[in-house]
Amino acid sequence: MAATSAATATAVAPSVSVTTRRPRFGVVSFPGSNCEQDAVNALRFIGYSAEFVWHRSTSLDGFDAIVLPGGFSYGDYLRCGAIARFSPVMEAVIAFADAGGPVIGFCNGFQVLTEAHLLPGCLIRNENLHFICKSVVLRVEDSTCEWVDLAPGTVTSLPVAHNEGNYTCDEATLARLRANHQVVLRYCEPDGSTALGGSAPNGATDDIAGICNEAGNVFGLMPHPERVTDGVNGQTQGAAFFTAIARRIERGVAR
Amino acid sequence: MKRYEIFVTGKEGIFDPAGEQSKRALANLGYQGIDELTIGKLIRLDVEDDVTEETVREMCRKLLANPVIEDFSITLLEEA
Amino acid sequence: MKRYEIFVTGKEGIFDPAGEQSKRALANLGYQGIDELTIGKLIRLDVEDDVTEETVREMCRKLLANPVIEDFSITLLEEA
Amino acid sequence: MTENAHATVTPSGIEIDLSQVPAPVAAAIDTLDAERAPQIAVDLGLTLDEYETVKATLGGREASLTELYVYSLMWSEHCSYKHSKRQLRRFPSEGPDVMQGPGENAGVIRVGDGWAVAFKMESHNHPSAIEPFQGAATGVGGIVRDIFTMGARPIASLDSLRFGMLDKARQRYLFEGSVEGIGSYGNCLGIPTVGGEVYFDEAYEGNCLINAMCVGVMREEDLTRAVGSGPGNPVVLLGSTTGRDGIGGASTLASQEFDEAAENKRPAVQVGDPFTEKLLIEVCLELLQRGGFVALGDLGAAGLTSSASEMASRGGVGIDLDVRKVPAREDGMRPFEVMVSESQERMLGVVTPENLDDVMATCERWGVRCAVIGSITDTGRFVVHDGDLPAGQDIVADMPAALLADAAPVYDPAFRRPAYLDEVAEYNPYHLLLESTVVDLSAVLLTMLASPNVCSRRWIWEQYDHQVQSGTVVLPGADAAVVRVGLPGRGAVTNRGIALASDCNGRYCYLDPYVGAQIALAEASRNVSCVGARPAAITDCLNFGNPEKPEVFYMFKEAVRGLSDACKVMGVPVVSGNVSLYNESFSQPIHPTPVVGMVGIIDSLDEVCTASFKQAGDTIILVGETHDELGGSEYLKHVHDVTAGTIPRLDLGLEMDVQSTVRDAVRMHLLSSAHDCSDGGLAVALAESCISGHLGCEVALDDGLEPVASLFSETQSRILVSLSDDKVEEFEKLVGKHAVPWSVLGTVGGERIGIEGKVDVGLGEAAHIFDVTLEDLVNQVD
Ligand SMILES: Nc1ncnc2c1ncn2[C@@H]1O[C@H](COP(=O)(O)OP(=O)(O)O)[C@@H](O)[C@H]1O
Ligand SMILES: [Mg+2]
Repeated sequence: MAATSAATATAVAPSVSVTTRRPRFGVVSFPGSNCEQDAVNALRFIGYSAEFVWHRSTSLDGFDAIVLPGGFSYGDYLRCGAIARFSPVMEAVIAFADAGGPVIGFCNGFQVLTEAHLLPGCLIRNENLHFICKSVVLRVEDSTCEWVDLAPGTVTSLPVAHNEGNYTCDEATLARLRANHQVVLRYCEPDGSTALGGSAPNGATDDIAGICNEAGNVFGLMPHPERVTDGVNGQTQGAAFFTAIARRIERGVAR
Repeated sequence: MKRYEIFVTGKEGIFDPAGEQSKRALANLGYQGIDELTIGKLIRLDVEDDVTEETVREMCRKLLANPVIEDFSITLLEEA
Repeated sequence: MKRYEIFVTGKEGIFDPAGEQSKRALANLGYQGIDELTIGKLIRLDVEDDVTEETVREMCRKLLANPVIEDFSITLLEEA
Repeated sequence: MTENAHATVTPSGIEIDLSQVPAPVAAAIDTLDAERAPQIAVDLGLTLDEYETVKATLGGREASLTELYVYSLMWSEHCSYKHSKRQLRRFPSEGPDVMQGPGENAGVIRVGDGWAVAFKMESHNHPSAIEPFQGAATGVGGIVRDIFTMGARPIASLDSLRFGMLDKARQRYLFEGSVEGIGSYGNCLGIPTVGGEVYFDEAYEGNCLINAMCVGVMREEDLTRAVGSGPGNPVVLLGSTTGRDGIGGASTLASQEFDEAAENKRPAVQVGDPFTEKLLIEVCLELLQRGGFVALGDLGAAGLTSSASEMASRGGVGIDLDVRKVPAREDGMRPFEVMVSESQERMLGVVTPENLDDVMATCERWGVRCAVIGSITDTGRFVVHDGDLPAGQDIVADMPAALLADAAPVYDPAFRRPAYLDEVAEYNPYHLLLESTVVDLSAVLLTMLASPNVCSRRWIWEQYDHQVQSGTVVLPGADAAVVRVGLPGRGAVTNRGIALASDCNGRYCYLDPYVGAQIALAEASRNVSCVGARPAAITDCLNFGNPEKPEVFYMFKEAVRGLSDACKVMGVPVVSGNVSLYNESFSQPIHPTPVVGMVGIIDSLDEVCTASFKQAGDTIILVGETHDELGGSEYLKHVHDVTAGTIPRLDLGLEMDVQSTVRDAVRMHLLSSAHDCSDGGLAVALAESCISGHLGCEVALDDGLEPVASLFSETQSRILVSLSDDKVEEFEKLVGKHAVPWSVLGTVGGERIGIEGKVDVGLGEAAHIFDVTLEDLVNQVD
């Protein structure tokens, strides 16, 4: 993982938490979420504490990290994540993130994070207009993201399942993402290279599969690490997307 | 070159869940006085001058709209 | 009661997969002379008379359009 | 016909003892006049005899308009099974593990340790032929409601599809739209679509088949039935508003032949709202869990009419509803429109007065609409009020609930053996066998891998979220999908699994309905056996043409007889199912297609096997043996465009032995792979195991048959397995014990698919063709 930036290491959390304790993850449940249970199970499987947070809740007190799960919040009508972004809980999530609290969103959670402007850019319809569910190969980039427990350059695989995973942003944003080391994961070929014309199954700009905010505490990715954590089909590589932040929390670094 | 604007909207009586949920969301945001909200498509088609409205209509029937559940209307804008 | 029509369209430079695919499909169907095809949203909003265009604009900025990728325009139609 | 009040009337073959009919509650009712009533009845699809029966159940008076709509839908083929009911009684539906057989919204079986699964398959053929996306989507919505109604959490779906050939643009449109619709609905619900099947044949050109199956899991004690009880209990309607969409939708469409007239039925298209359905799942399961409902039922075909009357009839009670309390989507709906609307995503519940507040509050918390629309009564009458009318004149329907639901006429349609059966049976593909010595069999194999009925279905299942809920153990692409049993939301994850497969070869059934239907069961069982599961029970979806045509009904009868005989022999009960008739267009019936949806039980997820070769050097063995059986094969159809011949024989005893051999071997961890030989025969099965395992093979087939038969014959009861050398001896003992024929074919490894003296193709080339065919067919340009 990339060296932690000074800014995030010294981030002040909104509420004080005891060091060295089991990190407590809050998993937000929006109407229409459908991966919240999977996330809770995956986190508990690794040994962390995880509780649901109802979308109407306005407080995140007591949580060390927040998960925005996958699914189709509010049916993903209008635009995915657009309606969920106005759930009462999102004000608290934004405050939590602004104060340096760790937030991860996968799939629909990523879409909600962009709609809430906690992450730049937007996720639009897959290039081929089809929903895509399959295992994809990913390269871990040298980023400031605090969440990932894998060395830059590592090639791993995770399942994706989305209709709108085509990451897009304007040129200036892309330049900033690159300069600030905010690209966390890219779609790639099995050997770690990027194919001519791109390796993203969904047409994502610059093969982007996951990004973080400048501070590194907010992380959004289209793939589903929670689906390959408890070994159900022989895979456990998803855990690496939760363990780094948990260790930081245990050390009392974040929150 | 000319531009056609095509409005594709749900047929009368066809349920529009996206409109319904968006309406609810606006109400939850505190907006009042909304009676109805429907979501359709706006297609902008820039074509060579020799593409007639009749051809565009055919494109709509064949591909751009779903005649079973959608109506469409076509407007010619002056210049693309 | 009055009706607003809201056009939500992709910002310049933002890729429009649905438009792109439809254009290709039309070409495959043998249609020629298509230069550009973009697909946006047409939202019809029927509201009480006291809902101002400014309020509708706010609804768009907040929820109905995403300023990162979309532009919008609002037209007031006479009667709903 | 109704001389006195105690007469027994049988105008349509049913017997009604009028002395048992509960007395009406309405003082007066606005009936149709005696002249117009029969005409409208006929327009709505009833026969004149049937209308006489309606009158008899109403005590001899004419029906009101609302009543007439209600009866015509309840007594339509789709709701009443009037042509198929007698035949369906043949199916064995009992068994030690059966908790709920046919008759409820879904069948339920025990799967061990107090766990049970509910499952059912249903057709949405006619709606999908009009609007494939919405038709298929709402088909998924309907079957999912049937499952959670039972108290089970839906954990997996399957889809069984049939279309015409993809060189026709309309067929591509139907195929693409249906797949997208199924995906969009299931994906949004978060129910993994883990398997299914698809066939392309001209026979389905005018009438595609979209069958959807859903499976849910629950603790045994959670089983809920849609039995209304407790006079005075409020009746609530949950979910979407009620609109004019789908008036006379599924039930009308599905009970008539499909031709150009259907164009006029366009307004009947229903639009699915999976988001509301997802909320309904959560609300209903949460409430059921704490006993919130006395009864719960979904609104499917015939909407409110059907679910209310069935609930009342099952409980032997009456029900009072006010159409004006039903949240309407449109203004000015007439009572009958409310009663028969097929608007989607609605559930009907009976609650106790004490629980009402909790139900309302829970719905409110989830953002689900909930309205009290009536109550249970002790009158035995199904009474519909129109609250807009003055009191005393507000009753628009007053019908005996039990008779409405259960006294629909039952027919024994005439049947006649179609003459073509003998003709096609005479066809002998012998001349093609001789040809096989001069053709390039490697090229033929590649051609077969490019058959739309053989090639990879990846293009389909990649559009389905097949992993959500994180319980999919064996992903699509294997013989059967395997899903973990448990309710993670309630802290229960087990090491048990269920295996799911759906199968039916319509071409076989067209050539021989009896054996063809048996093969559907045999293949489905074989598929679950290959992954290591014990075939436990099935659901079915019987897709046929117009039952009023004697030839069609013969095929129906024979298929049902074949399937039920096979079920009895194999000890597999039929716990739920669906019949879809009138699948014809321009008088051309589809191939008879009795689809079997199988659930198998896996006691330990550590003992599961898949179809792909795993390790170079493994020995490849064929369990079972190949005969010269090319009749009805994919080879004949795809390579020679022939649909004829005698279909493969089926020896159910051998079938069961082959399957139990392989199941035992999986349980003993002897096998690296197991794959059933079906469409395309042994050569295709070999290629599939190679392609999915990224490993070649080197085999020899010493069966003494002509090469083409050896490669592509579709002899049943064959499973291709591979295993490491150190396991071969133990495996030999096992096959010996089961006394099934078997032979060593060769070994796994290399970069080529090599069949000595016959085939030699590069693995890469075969894999490429297998992989891209479907997508290429979909994307072809005229
Ligand atoms: N319509 C479909 N939807 C989802 N999965 C499908 C569909 N059709 C086929 N599959 C999957 O593709 C694989 C091969 O299907 P099929 O050729 O029917 O298998 P088999 O011949 O063993 O029954 C199976 O895993 C099946 O579940
Ligand atoms: Mg099959």
